[in-house]
Amino acid sequence: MTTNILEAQQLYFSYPDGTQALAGLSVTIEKGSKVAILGPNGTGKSTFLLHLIGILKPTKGDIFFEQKKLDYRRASLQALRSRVGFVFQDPDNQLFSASVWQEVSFGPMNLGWSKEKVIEQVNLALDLTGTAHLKERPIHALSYGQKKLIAIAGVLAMAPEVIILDEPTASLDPQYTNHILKLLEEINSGGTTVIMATHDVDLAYTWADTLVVMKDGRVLKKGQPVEVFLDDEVLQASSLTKPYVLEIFQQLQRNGYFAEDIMIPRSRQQLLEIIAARGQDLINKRAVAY
Amino acid sequence: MTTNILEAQQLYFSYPDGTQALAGLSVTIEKGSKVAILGPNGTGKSTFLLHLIGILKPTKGDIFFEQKKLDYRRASLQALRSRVGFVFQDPDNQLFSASVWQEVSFGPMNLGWSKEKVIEQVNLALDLTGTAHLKERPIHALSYGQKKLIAIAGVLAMAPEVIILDEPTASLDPQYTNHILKLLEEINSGGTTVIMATHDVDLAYTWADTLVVMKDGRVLKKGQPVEVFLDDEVLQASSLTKPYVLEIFQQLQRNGYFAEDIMIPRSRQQLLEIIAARGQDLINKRAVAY
Amino acid sequence: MIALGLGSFLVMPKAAYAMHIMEGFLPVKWSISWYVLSLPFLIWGLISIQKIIHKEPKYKMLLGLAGAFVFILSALKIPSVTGSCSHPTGVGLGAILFGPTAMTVIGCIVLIFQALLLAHGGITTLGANTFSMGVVGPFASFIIYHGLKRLGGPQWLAVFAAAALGNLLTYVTTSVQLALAFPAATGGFMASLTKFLGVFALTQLPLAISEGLLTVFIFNLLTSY
Amino acid sequence: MIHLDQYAYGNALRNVHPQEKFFFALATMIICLAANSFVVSLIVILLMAGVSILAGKIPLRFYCKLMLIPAAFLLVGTATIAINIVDNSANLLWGCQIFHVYLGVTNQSLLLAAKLFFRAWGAVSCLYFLSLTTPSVEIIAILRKLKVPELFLDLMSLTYRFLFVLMDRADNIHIAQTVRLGYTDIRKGYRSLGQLVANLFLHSYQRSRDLYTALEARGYQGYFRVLEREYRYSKKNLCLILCLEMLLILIAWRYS
Repeated sequence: MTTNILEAQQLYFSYPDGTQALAGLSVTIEKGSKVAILGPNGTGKSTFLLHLIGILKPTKGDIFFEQKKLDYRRASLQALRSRVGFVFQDPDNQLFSASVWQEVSFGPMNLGWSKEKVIEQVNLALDLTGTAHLKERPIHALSYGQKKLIAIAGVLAMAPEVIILDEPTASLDPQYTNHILKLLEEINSGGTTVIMATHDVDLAYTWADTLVVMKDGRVLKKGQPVEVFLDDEVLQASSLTKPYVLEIFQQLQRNGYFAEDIMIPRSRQQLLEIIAARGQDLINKRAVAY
Repeated sequence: MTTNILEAQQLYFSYPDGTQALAGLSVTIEKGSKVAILGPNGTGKSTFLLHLIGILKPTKGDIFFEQKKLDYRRASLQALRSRVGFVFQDPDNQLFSASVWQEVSFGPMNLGWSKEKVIEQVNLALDLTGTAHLKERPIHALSYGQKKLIAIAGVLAMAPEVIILDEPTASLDPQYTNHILKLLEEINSGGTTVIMATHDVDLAYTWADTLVVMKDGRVLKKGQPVEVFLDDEVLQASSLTKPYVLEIFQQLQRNGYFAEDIMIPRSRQQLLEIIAARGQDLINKRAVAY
Repeated sequence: MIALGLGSFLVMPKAAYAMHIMEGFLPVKWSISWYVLSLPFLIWGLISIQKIIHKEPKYKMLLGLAGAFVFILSALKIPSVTGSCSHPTGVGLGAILFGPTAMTVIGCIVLIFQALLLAHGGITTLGANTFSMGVVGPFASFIIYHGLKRLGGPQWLAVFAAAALGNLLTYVTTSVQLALAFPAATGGFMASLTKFLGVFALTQLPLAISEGLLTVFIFNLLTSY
Repeated sequence: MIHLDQYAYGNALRNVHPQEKFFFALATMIICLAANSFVVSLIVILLMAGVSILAGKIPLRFYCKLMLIPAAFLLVGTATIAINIVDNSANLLWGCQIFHVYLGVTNQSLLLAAKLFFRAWGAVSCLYFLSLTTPSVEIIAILRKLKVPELFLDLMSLTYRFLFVLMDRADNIHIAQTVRLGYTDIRKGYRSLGQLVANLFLHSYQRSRDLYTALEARGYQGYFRVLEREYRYSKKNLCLILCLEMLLILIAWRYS
């Protein structure tokens, strides 16, 4: 039961200074998926994401939300944005209020919900992001990672069906990175479609279920992580490196270290586990041999 | 011939709001070394770095530059800063000029060099960082990675003997990360001491020749990368993860995959190479067996 | 993180060169009078801003940021010609960049936060301070700037005069306000004004020149971008 | 300033209804101003110091430092009022002649100046009470209740929020310039500071556009509609405040 929730058809877009950022980009996003959009800086990832919520309007081409073409009228844009949330890379650009509580309530209030519903949703979002203890703190006293979480909470409080994040883990230390990845996992398992732009191949490989590789304002390839990263042509054309988990696994497999039909590991954890299992295996064999 | 170029003795520092950031930090930095300072956010890494160039003054303790105690007089600070360069994490917070040329020439101009010397140094720094083609461009038209390179060029143009970088690769895509690491390698091989703060253990493990692990405003351990990361107690106390290269290598070695006396790999490249060599080995053995 | 404790140069003010009339300094009568006099300008400012926002919604964010910008500007330390350090008023630069009516509103907001966060100025003297910093200063700067340009004066001179005189006239107004509230026993308002002008002129003249110079610097850079 | 703001969020009276604190500070300030008497001013200074330090748990040392900030303006301002040009040297407490002008302090002028000195200090202690115990966010909420135009309040919120963002940036650039020797003499200082301000302005402009985009994405419709925190009035506090103010008015009436 995969239905497309968002679709872009032949998007073209140029910035006022003449740079062409999108050049015939087409892609479909399935409902409930975890999509990572990959590509080095300057391939139009952010530009594309801003098209998905109608902040930028393509010079040519169309956006579809639930198979319905976006017509860029005020009401349609509002309807779209009430169901698709967007988290910007720099939280200081997104947080406008001095108080955490006010900040997170801004989106829900704009949706015209009752006060009770707003309070409920704000509390839900704060709990989900693990920031309930920051409720009374002013934004300017928060760390970068905390600001990032509040920016996400502000979007989650609107109960979006799709959440789009631009480089959600940039500049974060490993603890916050893990926290945010877990949070996105949780949101996704609740049925929300999650789309993120990133240039971290290791993260994308482990986290996403669908990868979209962009190059020069177009989609070079879309597919499952393993499938995409096994395609050396795509990697070369987009100058992406291979995730280390996959590369080391492949080298070991070329050495004949694993069985032919073994599941390709998707995370460091999995890789270490299959190596450990193989070690156990060898010990057992040796035990039999003696 | 290792002489200490910088030394911190029993540094204590508290911010005006009462947070104690340094609590008896002592460490020596050898001339010509590549030092990575590791530790999660909030352990005082940045605070310590700011002490090294006299921006912050310890409430107790001393800084020594070339065995000479820093006395915080105007002239001494100037002398120190003309020989120790500092690159901040966020280039957007560091670059203030309209054009690349202006920005990079700022430091050299302040050193009171002749016009010819300034031009020569600026060109040298631009060449070294591979940004000569950006010379005429306005800063705001640069990408994040390019800005980072210009920030480094602005410091290099002052021909410092020590260069300190706070999180030099945060938010950069793999291409720029590699570019900057290579650049730092090159600078270091020319005799410049390079110190960086980072929370990327993989990077620190591969790049540095000396690691300084910080915790709660103190140095927990200083040593060579392999030595530090094999010390599980230190890793646990500082909640650092093990570099994947080392962890996967160790797991394979526990399986008996490598000879006991094999060199511990320091980079992904080295790990892949020894795995490949082992594969070749197996093929050769098999060939002999038949 | 870094900025957490530094504020190294945006520090707590040492109010030796205090420019706003401090809390509680004006009698009730004068506090109210200056509020009443400032109010029409504030309303005028708000209406003119509202009109622009109606056409260009982004303008609201710009003015909000402008408020923060002016606040920071007025907290910067500039080295003065006499060697001491002082804060610019930002009145001249603000009036040229954002226009005098908008500056009344921005000025008033900045004054509120200066009172609440820096104990600079006050609530009861907000009306009086808004009148000097948000009305007289900006309008004078604006008129001087455009007047000099119309007369064919060079750009730098117009900027310098607008910023320096804007700064100075702000303090002349402050002196007038103090003299009105505290006329001398003999000689009345004029004698008192001479006293206050005397005290302020000594400290303020070099600062006005400093601000003028700095503003020229800033303006040249802004036009070169 | 970082301190004042930090205490506003972290003091022991943080959860008291902001309107109660606002009313208490303002009413006391007005009484202090209107009474213009030594006794009332002194009582107000002690009262506000007591409430701030004992109830608000503001450290004594910090509070004393704060009280000294306005001292300079106060001294210059009141001295200017105390010293006058006089024609007859009759009822002078102190005087001196500079060129042909005779400057002097009279009984009257000294009394006026001294009253002013304490009155202003009393008012300042009321202002401190407010800013030490009530975050700016709550003060904006009170102004909303007082029907201050929405546009003005929105601009206030933005200014307050971005003041800290710009301050961080200004600080960082200043350090970056310092370590590259940008402030080693006055000429360089001007050049560096000019670049800093110009950059800060352009940055503000860029940020305002990015912010608009981000708010649009969250359904911004022209006003910042947000949920404000709700507080409960305390009957005890209200009674206490009313009694205190009545008492002050009585004392003021008795002594002026």
